[in-house]
Amino acid sequence: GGVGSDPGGEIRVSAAASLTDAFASIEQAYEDAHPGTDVVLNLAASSSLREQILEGAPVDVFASANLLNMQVVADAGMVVGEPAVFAGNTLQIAVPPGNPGGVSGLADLSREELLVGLCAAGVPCGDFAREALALAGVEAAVDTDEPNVRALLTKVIEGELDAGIVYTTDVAAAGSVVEGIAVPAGHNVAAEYPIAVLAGAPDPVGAEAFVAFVLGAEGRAILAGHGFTLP
Amino acid sequence: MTAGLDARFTLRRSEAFRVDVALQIPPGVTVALLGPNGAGKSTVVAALAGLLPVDEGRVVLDGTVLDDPAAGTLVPPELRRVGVVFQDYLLFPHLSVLENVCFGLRSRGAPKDRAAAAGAEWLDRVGLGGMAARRPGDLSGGQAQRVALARALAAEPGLLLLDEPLAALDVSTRSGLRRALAEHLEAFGGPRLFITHDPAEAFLLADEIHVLEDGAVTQAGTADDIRFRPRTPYAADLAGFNLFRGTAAGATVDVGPHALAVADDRHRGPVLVTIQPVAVAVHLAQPTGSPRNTWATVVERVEDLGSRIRLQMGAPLPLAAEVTRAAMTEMGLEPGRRVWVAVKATEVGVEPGTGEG
Amino acid sequence: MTAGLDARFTLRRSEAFRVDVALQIPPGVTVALLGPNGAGKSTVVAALAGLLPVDEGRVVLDGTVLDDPAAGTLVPPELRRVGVVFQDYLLFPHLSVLENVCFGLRSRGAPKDRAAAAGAEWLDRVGLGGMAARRPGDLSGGQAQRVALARALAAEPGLLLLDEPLAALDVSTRSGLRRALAEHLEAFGGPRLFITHDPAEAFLLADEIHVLEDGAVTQAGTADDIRFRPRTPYAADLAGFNLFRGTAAGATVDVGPHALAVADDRHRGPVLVTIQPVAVAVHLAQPTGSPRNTWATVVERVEDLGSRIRLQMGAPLPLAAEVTRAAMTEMGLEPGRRVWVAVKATEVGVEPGTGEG
Amino acid sequence: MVLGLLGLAVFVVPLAGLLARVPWARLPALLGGDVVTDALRLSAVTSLAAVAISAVLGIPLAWLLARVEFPGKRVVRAVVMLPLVLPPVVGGSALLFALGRRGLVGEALGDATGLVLPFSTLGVVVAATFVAMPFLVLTVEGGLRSMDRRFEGAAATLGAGRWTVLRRVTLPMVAPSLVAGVVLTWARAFGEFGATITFAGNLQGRTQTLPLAVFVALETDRDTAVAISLVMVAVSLIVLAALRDRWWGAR
Amino acid sequence: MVLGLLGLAVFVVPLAGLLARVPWARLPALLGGDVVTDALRLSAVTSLAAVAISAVLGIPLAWLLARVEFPGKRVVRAVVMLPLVLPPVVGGSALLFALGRRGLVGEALGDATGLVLPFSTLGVVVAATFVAMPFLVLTVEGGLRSMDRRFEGAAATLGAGRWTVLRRVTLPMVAPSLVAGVVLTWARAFGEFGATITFAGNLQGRTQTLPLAVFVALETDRDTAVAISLVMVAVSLIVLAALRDRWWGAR
Ligand SMILES: Nc1ncnc2c1ncn2[C@@H]1O[C@H](COP(=O)(O)OP(=O)(O)OP(=O)(O)O)[C@@H](O)[C@H]1O
Ligand SMILES: Nc1ncnc2c1ncn2[C@@H]1O[C@H](COP(=O)(O)OP(=O)(O)OP(=O)(O)O)[C@@H](O)[C@H]1O
Ligand SMILES: [Mg+2]
Ligand SMILES: [Mg+2]
Repeated sequence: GGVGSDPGGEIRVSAAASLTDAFASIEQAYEDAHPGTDVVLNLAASSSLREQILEGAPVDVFASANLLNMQVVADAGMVVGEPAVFAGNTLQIAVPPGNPGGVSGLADLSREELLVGLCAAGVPCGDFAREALALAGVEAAVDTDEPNVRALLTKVIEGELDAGIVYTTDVAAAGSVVEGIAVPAGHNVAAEYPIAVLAGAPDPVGAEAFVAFVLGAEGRAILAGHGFTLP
Repeated sequence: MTAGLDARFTLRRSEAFRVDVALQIPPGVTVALLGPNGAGKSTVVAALAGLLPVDEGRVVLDGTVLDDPAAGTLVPPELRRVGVVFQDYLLFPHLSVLENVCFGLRSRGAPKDRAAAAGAEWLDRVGLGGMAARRPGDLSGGQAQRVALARALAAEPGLLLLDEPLAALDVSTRSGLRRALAEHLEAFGGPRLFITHDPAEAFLLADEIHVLEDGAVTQAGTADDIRFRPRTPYAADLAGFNLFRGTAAGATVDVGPHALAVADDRHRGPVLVTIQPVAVAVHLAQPTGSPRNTWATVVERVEDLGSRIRLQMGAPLPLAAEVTRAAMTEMGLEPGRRVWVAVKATEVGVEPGTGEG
Repeated sequence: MTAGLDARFTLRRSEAFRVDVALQIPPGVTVALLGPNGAGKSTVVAALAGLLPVDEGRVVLDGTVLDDPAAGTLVPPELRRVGVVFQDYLLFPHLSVLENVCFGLRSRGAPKDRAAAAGAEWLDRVGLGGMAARRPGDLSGGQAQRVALARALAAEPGLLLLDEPLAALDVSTRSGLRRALAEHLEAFGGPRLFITHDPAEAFLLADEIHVLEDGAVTQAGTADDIRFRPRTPYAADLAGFNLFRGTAAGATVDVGPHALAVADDRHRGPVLVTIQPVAVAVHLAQPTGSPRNTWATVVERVEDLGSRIRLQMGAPLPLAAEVTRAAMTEMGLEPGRRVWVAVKATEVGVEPGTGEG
Repeated sequence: MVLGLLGLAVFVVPLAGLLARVPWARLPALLGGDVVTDALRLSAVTSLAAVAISAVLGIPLAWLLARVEFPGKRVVRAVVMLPLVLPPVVGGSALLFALGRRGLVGEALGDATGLVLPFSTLGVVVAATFVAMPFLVLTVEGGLRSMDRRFEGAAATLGAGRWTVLRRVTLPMVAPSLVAGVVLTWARAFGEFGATITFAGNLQGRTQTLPLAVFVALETDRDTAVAISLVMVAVSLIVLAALRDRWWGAR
Repeated sequence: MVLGLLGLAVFVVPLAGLLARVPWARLPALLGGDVVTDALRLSAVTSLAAVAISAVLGIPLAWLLARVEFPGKRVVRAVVMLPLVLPPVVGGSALLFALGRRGLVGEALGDATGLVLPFSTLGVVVAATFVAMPFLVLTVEGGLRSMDRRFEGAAATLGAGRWTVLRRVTLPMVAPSLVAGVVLTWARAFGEFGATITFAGNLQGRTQTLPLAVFVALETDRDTAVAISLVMVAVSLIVLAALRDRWWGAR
């Protein structure tokens, strides 16, 4: 539960896998601020989390990596109030250390001799990447449509791909094993992360408190620290 | 309620092969089933043990219906108390020899140590006391068969089915185990069905013999019925034995009306005596010489066996003799003819054997 | 280079059991290995077939070293051309009876139809022509053994090992197959090792007999050696046979110095004749009566067998007779004594058999 | 022989690839946290529970398939093999559809017993059982079928009832298949990921098994992921190598 | 009996759950696209290729494990079982580490032959073989061990060399195990997802098998995902149910 109301209570937060690092920090900070409360993170692909919620899994808070999955849950009448966007993300071109393909911008992704990966169409990062390419007028020579950012990034890290379009936060989290090449703001597309309290929440009070914390100053600071843009 | 086994059934094994038999075995009686390979002997064993369902007929043991397809009755094997020695042993490969022998007692709830003691005793009886801890896979063929015998007997069955239990044993072991088997058959009160290829075994161990050929019983009766009145060429082939009960006293055996000199002087008390008909010499005058047993008698019946002639003698001993056609013609052998018979003491087989069996 | 088999080896089967044998078998010669259960007979077969490596010694076949552990030689079974009939058949369950029989020819590269024709012929010879398409699982025990025999013979082996090939067969089938087997042994020129429990089989089919007891050969020699000079109680037990080669002409068989009347008048040409010593009656005067064969002879040797006495007769026929001690004493039987012997024609066994074998 | 070694290479080369990436120096630090300890404990408990349930339910099912004639048997066997074919994530969704709080059966189950499978350790066990049990059923069925049934007949004539025959003859005689089945089942349950994360969620200490911990680590720190994978490899190698040869089918 | 039926429920209930969610009316529309057709074709080709490679390499390996004594055999067997235990994603990573462009072996392989496995159909086959081959090896090994070796001896005395014995006696006598192994291998290869996506990527017509198509569809449209899952279920049920009873271990 909320502050003092239910010490020893438990807040279950289903968060998109790309929020792993940021939400681990937020969990720590929230628990420090609310002694006796235990935040339990359930980290998986947004689509998996959506399925679990639709099938009635006992979850308090849903933090999705895109609006679509949140919308499906909201349409099913399972969200309390309006989902709030708490963070945003921008795109970068990830390349292996040393940039063996000599990639300098989106235009290079049309080079046939490079191995280029995107997220699959329909997957948020894939849709955003395609939008960005369209804005830049580039016809990318895609070699693989990875089902999630993680799979795409792994292949860049391993040097299997010469370039892939991922989130800025992923490049930041990966550290020195990849290099990020910025996508100009004009072509960049901002991803939006919505958060909401769920209708079936076992602990609605705690859920509200946690969402407020994420949207609050402390939450924003942590998110910014992990490379997210703030709404 | 009739005690013993009363079985009449048919069972189709394949398109080409069908067994159709009727068997009555009172308690304490041993019936031998003799027949050529593929006659269906093992099939009969499987049916009586409840391992193959019969198609028609009834099998009743001690008044309990075991099989009656018409009435939907089919008692499962484990409730039949039918002990079986299988032709190919079927010893449990994962159990030691002793555990194999104890299996029946343990299955019927005997405590472990009592079963082990009884099993060890049975192993001693079949001469394998030192092999209790072995696995069946490490036994020779003959050793395995003896374990199978001990296993079936140790389970204290109510009906005993023996599918050629002595077939794989060598001559010396066989006669020893035949004696042990004869003893057990005596000790055990239920009906016994004994399958063998060896007519001597059948005649020695069984009270009644059924001849099975191509799934059907072609002749059933006492050893004498088969021997004196064989109905098929196969049965005639088997009928090579004179068999008498008697009381041994060393070098002589008293067979009722007569005392026979025997070479095998190890025996005392009740014995079975065998004389092959071909070993009986027939003379017109009293013979002199080595044959220890000579007596005057009369030819009662003459049977033509083809290449040989079988003569059935009258008092004092109902002896069968086989001679050549030439001898018959030359000596004028015909019913009513007075003759002397001579049997060498070395030709008289003696086997311990008691009671009715 | 010596033709035939020359084997001397030891092989440890377990802590408690070791085989140590020496066998020489020239081409065309049949050696029988006789011994009680667990003596190691099947172990010898496995070693010669290359299925168990020997520990010491040498096995040489037709000049080729098959085993010589000291020199590191061990020829694999498939290159030995050693045909084996296994004691428990080992028919391939996934192949039809015909395919089993053809297996050897096919393995050595014979075209399919030629192998099938040869296999079918072999099946006919063992009387199973109609069962070519069956699976071994659908055969009775005896049928399976006959297929195993046909399978080994069809592979045209260079050395033939038979591990009790007739043990599971019934009397009537057995004598027929024994004859077929004798014919094949004749037809085939290599050395043959024949394992059996049945001394009659050994004496009839083998030129030489090795008695194996507890892993060691306790006696080796011709049938006569064993019969007349048995060295162990077991061998003495086996030695119950007179064996002669002769030429049959219906009701008589010419055995060289003598013609014997026989009851079995089906045979013409070369035969083997058996007479059990116990079936020979000894008289001081010429006997009259049914025995068809009587002749005067002289006692050459007297052997004490315990309960019985064995007498070895001289010319015209080296016949052994067994009588009781009482008869010996009463008739004063001793070497040099002139006597008459009488053998009933029905007591003379006749088996077809030719050549040296 | 050569082919066999080539076959072995299929397994050894990727293992070598994995080992080459292990950050050996940082290993103790990476594995020190309670995330790994929790996951290891949870993996051990749930995989063993899945094996136990699979044995209790799977052996009778194998027996039915091997020994009882009934119509539609082939379809039943095909259904048993489905979890092998279904991608685990789909399997997890199917489990959600069936046993989730709103699921076909789950709703009734929840109403009746208050039991909620998703997000509970029990849910992990259910997911692992679903994907792993086919191995037990199929291996034991194969063993039962290849056993010579006449031994069971012989046991019956010695007075052994169905249960005794099963316990003292059938199961010991199929012991190699049974052990092989148990090992395969355990291995599959131990490595289970997709169905678990979909059906049971990914909560540390409750549903986060080692494979799920690897997944989370992959999002943040590849070295940790490799280190946890190494733990899994080590545990499995120890368990699997401890199995005696004779359990693989021989007497 | 009752337990057996309960065991069956483990499989039937989730299947029912899946079937309950199938959007039957929209099915033709959902399955009409060439995404499904391409994926089906690719799944068929790669799963069969994985079975073929597994047989060629796995049977000799099984034979080595069953028949040849060598030190470290248990460890070898444990290594063979690893892909069963490793979460497929980890397995895929291990494959990348080993056979990727920069991998341990892959770099040399690429330099020597120009062969690049990731993002190629061959890579899908490699991934499927890696995860599925253990089933073949272990099942065949079990069969080989439980077979009575004296039959091989009998065949040898009839003049059959090692190869003939293998072909005409050993393999036919272990046919039930072999078929079971092939089926398990095929099923696992057909359902393979994690290692494929990690190692071979996801490109329609080249590396996107049915399970990958399902996964991508799950991201956006559950109905399409369920529809493709249904195709997988249907294909496997048809293949598995076509297997005759006798292939499951009996003669
Ligand atoms: N499983 C089976 N399926 C079909 N037919 C069979 C089967 N087993 C045996 N038979 C056939 O049934 C007949 C009788 O077989 P059975 O084993 O009862 O004979 P048997 O008298 O015991 O012979 P043997 O003395 O050789 O053991 C034979 O013709 C045999 O081929
Ligand atoms: N696999 C084995 N391991 C250890 N000892 C064995 C094995 N097989 C047989 N033996 C032992 O070796 C000895 C000889 O066995 P073998 O089978 O050669 O005897 P055999 O003369 O053929 O007997 P039988 O006439 O009963 O077939 C026996 O004491 C037996 O117990
Ligand atoms: Mg039989
Ligand atoms: Mg033997």
